[in-house]
Amino acid sequence: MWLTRPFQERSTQLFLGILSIAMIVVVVLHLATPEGSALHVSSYTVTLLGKYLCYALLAVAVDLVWGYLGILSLGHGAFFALGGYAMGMYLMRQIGDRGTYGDPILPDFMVFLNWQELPWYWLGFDMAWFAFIMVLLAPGLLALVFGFLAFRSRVTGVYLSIITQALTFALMLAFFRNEMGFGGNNGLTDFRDLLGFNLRTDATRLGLFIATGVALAIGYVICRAIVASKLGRVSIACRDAEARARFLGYRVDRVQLFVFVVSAMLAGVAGALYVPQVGIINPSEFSPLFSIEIVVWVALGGRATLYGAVIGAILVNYAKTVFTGVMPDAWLFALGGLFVLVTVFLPKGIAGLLASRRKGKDDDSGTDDPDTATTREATA
Amino acid sequence: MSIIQELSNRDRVFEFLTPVASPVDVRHGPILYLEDVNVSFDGFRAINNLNLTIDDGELRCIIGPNGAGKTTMMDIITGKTAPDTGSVWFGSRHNLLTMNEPEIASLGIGRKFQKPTVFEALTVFENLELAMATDKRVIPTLRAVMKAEYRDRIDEVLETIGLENLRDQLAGILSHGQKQWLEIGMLLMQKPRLLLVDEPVAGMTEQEMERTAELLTSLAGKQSVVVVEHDMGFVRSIARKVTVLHQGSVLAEGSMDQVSNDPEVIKVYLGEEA
Amino acid sequence: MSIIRSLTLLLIALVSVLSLPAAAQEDDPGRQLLIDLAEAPASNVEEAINAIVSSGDPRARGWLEAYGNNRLSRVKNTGQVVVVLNNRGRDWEIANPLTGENMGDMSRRELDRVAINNAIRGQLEGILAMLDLSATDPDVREASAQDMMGKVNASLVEPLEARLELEESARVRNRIEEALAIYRVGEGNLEGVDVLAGSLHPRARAALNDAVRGDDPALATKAQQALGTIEQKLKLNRAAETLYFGLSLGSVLVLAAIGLAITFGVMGVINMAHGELIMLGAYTTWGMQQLLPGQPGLALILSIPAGFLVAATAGIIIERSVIQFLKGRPLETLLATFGISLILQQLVRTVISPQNRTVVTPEWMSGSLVINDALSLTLNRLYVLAFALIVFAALMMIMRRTRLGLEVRAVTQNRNMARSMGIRATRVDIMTFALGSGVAGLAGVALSQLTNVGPNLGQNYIIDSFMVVVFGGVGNLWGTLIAGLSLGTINQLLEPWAGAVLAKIIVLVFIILFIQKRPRGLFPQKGRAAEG
Amino acid sequence: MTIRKHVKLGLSALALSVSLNAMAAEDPIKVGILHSLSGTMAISETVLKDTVEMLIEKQNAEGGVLGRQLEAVVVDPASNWPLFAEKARELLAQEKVDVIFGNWTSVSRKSVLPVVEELNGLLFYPVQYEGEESSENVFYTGAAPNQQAIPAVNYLMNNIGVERWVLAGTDYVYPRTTNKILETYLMDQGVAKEDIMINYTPFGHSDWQNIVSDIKRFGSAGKKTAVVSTINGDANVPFYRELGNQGISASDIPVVAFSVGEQELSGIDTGPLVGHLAAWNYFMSVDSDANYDFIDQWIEHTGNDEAVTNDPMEAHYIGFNMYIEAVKKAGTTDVDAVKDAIIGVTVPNLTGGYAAMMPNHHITKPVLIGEIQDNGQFSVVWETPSTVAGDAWSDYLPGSRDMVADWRKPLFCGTFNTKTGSCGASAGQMAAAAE
Repeated sequence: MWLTRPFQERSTQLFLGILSIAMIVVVVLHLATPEGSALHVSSYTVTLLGKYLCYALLAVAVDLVWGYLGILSLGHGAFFALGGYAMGMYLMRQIGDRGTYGDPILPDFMVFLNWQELPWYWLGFDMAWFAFIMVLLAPGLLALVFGFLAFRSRVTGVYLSIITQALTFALMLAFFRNEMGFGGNNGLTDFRDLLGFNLRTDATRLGLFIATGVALAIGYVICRAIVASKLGRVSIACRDAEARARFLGYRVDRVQLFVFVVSAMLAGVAGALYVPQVGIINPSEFSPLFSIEIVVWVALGGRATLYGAVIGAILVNYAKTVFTGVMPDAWLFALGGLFVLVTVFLPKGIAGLLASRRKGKDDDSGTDDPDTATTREATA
Repeated sequence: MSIIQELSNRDRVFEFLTPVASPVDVRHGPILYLEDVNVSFDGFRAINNLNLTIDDGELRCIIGPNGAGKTTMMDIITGKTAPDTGSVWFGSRHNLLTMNEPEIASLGIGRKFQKPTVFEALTVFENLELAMATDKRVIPTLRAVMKAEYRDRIDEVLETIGLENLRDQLAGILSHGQKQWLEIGMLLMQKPRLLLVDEPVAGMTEQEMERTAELLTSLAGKQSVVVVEHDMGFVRSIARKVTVLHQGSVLAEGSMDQVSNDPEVIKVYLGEEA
Repeated sequence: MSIIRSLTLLLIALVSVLSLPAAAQEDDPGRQLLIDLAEAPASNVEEAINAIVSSGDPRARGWLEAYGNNRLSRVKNTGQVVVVLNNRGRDWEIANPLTGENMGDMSRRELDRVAINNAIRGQLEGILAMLDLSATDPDVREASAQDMMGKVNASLVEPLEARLELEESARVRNRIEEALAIYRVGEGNLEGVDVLAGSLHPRARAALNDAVRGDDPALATKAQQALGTIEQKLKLNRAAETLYFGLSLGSVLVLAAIGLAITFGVMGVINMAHGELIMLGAYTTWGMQQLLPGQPGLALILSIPAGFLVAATAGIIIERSVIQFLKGRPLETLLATFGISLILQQLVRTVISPQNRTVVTPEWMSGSLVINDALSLTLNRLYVLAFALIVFAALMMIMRRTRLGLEVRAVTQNRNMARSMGIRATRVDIMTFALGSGVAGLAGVALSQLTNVGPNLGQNYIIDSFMVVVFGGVGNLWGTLIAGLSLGTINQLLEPWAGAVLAKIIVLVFIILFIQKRPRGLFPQKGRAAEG
Repeated sequence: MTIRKHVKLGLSALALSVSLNAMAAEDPIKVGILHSLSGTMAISETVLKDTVEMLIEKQNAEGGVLGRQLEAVVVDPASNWPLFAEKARELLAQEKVDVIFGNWTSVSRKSVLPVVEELNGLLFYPVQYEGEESSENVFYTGAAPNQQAIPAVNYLMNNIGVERWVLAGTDYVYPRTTNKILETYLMDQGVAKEDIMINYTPFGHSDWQNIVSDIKRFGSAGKKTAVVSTINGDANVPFYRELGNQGISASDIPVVAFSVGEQELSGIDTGPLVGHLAAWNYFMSVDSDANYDFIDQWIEHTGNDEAVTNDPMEAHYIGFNMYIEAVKKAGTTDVDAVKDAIIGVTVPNLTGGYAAMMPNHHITKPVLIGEIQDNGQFSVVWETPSTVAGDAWSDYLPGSRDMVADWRKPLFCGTFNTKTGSCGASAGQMAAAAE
């Protein structure tokens, strides 16, 4: 079975092992140690870690398309945000009549903007199952339509990157509009509960953290399964020599579309888990800047390794947390410097460093070098 | 899991887009038939009223000076370039102009590029694996399992192209000649009815050339082979029938001796060598 | 505002010429007039102003201007009325309005402003315009007659009519007649409507609209007819105006994108720091104006070469320190230059300020070029439009006619071949990148006249710039020009109908769909080279 | 374990806790500052951070409060809304600050609100906002719509005789709500619907040609026209430039802005804007000793002679002093005690009057209308005769007409519906909290 294949790989076993040990340590330290103890992991930290894990899942999704398909998506934030909005809409409907105006149906922002009834696209979001399907379907459909058009007409390389950027930028502007009915600039916030659990309790937060960890593990395994399958090799073939793959009889556009849609859905799941943990979803998640930042996490961690994406996302965001607290002015210098240094001196990222140290000892098929691909992009 | 299933279902919605793998009909004549084909880029006529017929099992060499339209012709046959006018038929049943590259490839037309193009980030074995004639739709590819018979077939081709020792090496580290061989090997894996081979011996040593010639001639008969080549010695060593292209149309056609004695040909092409 | 400044200067000159001996001050009638003005309650201000005007004092004009510009203050403990020459900072420089004598600096705490509001300022403008009607320069007279439109009141009718008798210039006469007609239509006079029937001036339209709503049916019908003819004329003007708006927005897009067309299109470098190079150009303008206080125009002109140099130097540093190591990896240049853009933004925030900086618009760039009363082209945008075209033409010249251009084209098409022919590809890279960056700097100089000069300036243009280049076709300067101008026009055509946000979204979606149709833009590079 | 040991342990624990308490008394009072220092909002928010730091310095120089010094804890939410919530949680849960001064945009406040409520913190919010909110844990020291928008419109209507209105704003919740309120208010005052034009633009909008031309056309219909602008920050410069260049002067079509203050004007060449209006509760040019002292202090703190002050800074000044007073009154920094104590606290404002904290957590403010001068300052042309108390719930919005907020016991409710006599949403909330 293709889905179980990754479990036989050492790299996946290692990844899942480290992830679960780390999660167990966090949970144990959170529950078992008293507050104030040096070892205690506060619920603040748990939520923070949960957020990092969401970002890690998002980075894995981006790495799947960038690392293995050579599609540098500068619009993955859009899929993340759509997943987030789907979850946010569910959470908004869950507020029910506990909102400021006590309207049992309409969210607060609709009441004070004088909306008379719920727009059609909000229907169904009061049901968890529907919302959760939409978490996958909304980004999936967007990716399907966008990808179908783009890949069919063989928009590649830089052009593709730029139009993915245009996509997320257009969506950002659209979601900013209050007429859209998604809360405009304020977005959706003031969530109360999820599946009946009060979001403002530590237990729920811990639960969300665990759920995110599990989602990351599943997402990682799915990506790994695709990468390790023949389809994964075809992806690399499409990345490195698109024309050759086509003349071998592969429908390159369909391969790209499939992987792109899977990636978009994973990003959507990441967004959906992110929203209840940070407590707000607003159009700024669509900002092209955020999407570029995701790519940098992947680049830092190491492209086309998947686990590198996880490392990169967690590291950068941890640094962000520390810097914005300790020396806020220096944060952008540090982030900017990181971008430059990594691309110039560390083209294979941290995973590349790890791999080169390990080389000789263990030949792991974990890394699939995309460097040859980049030389091709240059000539395209 | 559900994601994947859902997607696989969606994949089926587009059934009409999947390649049609029906046999080529050569009962009524040639395997490849080009008639009155014209292509121009920015006013430049790359192909000019080209007519060409390749018989089943034939080994045909195509020569011509730079810019004669050899590569463009291959682009047209394989669906990369759409001609302005004309018709291109594969057997008597398949109009190639209505198909895209993967469909044409699945019909059994294999193509080797001028510049050797292999998947450098994959191993030699994997390169051949991808080329293998199997169901190449997305979901079957995702579920594909390496069977013993496939492995045997790959090993067989590895032996044919003499790369069995490099089986698990990345294709990127191969020499130029080895890449050419690997690419030919990939064509063999495809089991094509028609092979289009663009400059197969560029950058090869004398010995490698000989082996290539051997291989190509051995293929003819079972498959039709069209070779575009600059190297006259090589062409002479394999050619039975030669077509000379000039300014996008056929200048002469016949045996190597015939064409090399054709005054027109001497004037435009061989004249430079003589 | 330049006019106010020049008027203040005029005032100082005026006052100092008329300096009276100190002894005369005590019984100077002006002293009391000013105190009356300062002490007048809101309802009596008009009287106090009229008293000053009718005093015939030659200094009256200066006082009224100072008053209109918020420059009259009273010293709290002495009650003396003074003119404030410089009202920035904590200490203000003041002068005696009677003698023109400079009284030095005084703490703001000691001064009490003589209050003025828009209503009074409106009346003052009318009075001052009236005074200007007797100026020698017919342009000044025309301008002041125009100022009078809508401001004529009963007390002004007579002097205006008198002025009309004397006036020689036909232009000025027309204006005065229109100004009077507006008043008369307001009074229910039918003949006034005839005068206004051909006028495109908004005030004339306002007066007619008022008349249509008024109680007099005869007047209303006539005014309605007059409005009908005006509306007809307006339609054409509106179309021209929208076209101008579109071209103007387009020229901004072209300016912002054209440097990118070079670095991205020619060198294949995806320079996300392009916006920040634009920002540097804008900050150079600000810096120049700081260096040359009081001469914003000169500073702006000098900023053109300076902005180019600053941005080009920054470009060279970026190229040498980062981009040269990323040859042939365009998508990675995107990431690295994005990092550079963050650094440059924060640098400006830290070194200069997170706040926006004031860039002054020189006098000759303020206001509009009046085609007719309904159609006027804003001068700053007109200059930017012209500037964009000049920059474009210059770039075309460089690319087509100079050695550098030839070398750039050679290196782009075949790097190795160019090298073997003795072209130093590295040098060409540096020069190309410097050129592209320098042009971004020029864009910054131009943008400083249109928008905020702040750390976020670049971010607002980077995405649009990429869209323009991609839409136009990478590597094609003409494509960039056409793409910029057409996207700008499309945007402005859509805006009145769809609103600003939706217009922008529609344009973006249009670009996305267009790229599907033509993956290499409007004017793709053709032939084998492009296929790669 | 023997009994002796037990006692000994208990005693030492007691001793420990006593010494901890003693230490706590000397611990500084932690003041969290939650303003963006990077990103798009840094433009406006950095000065507010500096203001709070300055106020803390001054308070410390005067001996702190309750014998304790104050300590600023600064974090940078980087203009990123989810990060605001995260940083608020960090301040309250990790740093254990006693009070937070912060936020500028509505969305950042909305993002922080659940966190502050959950962790029972105190937040002083210094910016004029759309109203429609009253939280137990938030103190709104900026203006509510009735403290800015409605008086400004009254001024235009009564003193300038405006009959036709353009409501132009950036498309986000503050302009939307304000314009909704104004639209209802104007129609109540007998303004016809076709005499109101509403326009929204995106953040940072820079091409105003079409809109200004529309305004010009709208203004030539014969009636006196004014623009009520809720255009946000950055977009104002190109907007005013375009106004000036298209020849719209303040005497033709005055623009009254609710988001343009001295800070924003410091980025504009104000020459062409002379006479346009702004409505605030404070102007730097206000002639009062408290104000002059504040300005001097600010100039000293920043070391910049040209430094300007603005309305949100005054709001922080008032909020900070109110907090200090409340802590003194309560004798502790305990959040619930301070919340109780602060209602009714009155401190001097900078315009020569007093500000009082109302039971709905809004404060009383004078409303000033100022005209822009050529030196980037405003000159006050009109002010309300007395201070106006902030309304959490607007009287001009259908949903909130019947709502009041009163955080005094026994009502203790932010959304009390006078019609139904019940406490709207927080009934459920309190029940949940009681569990």
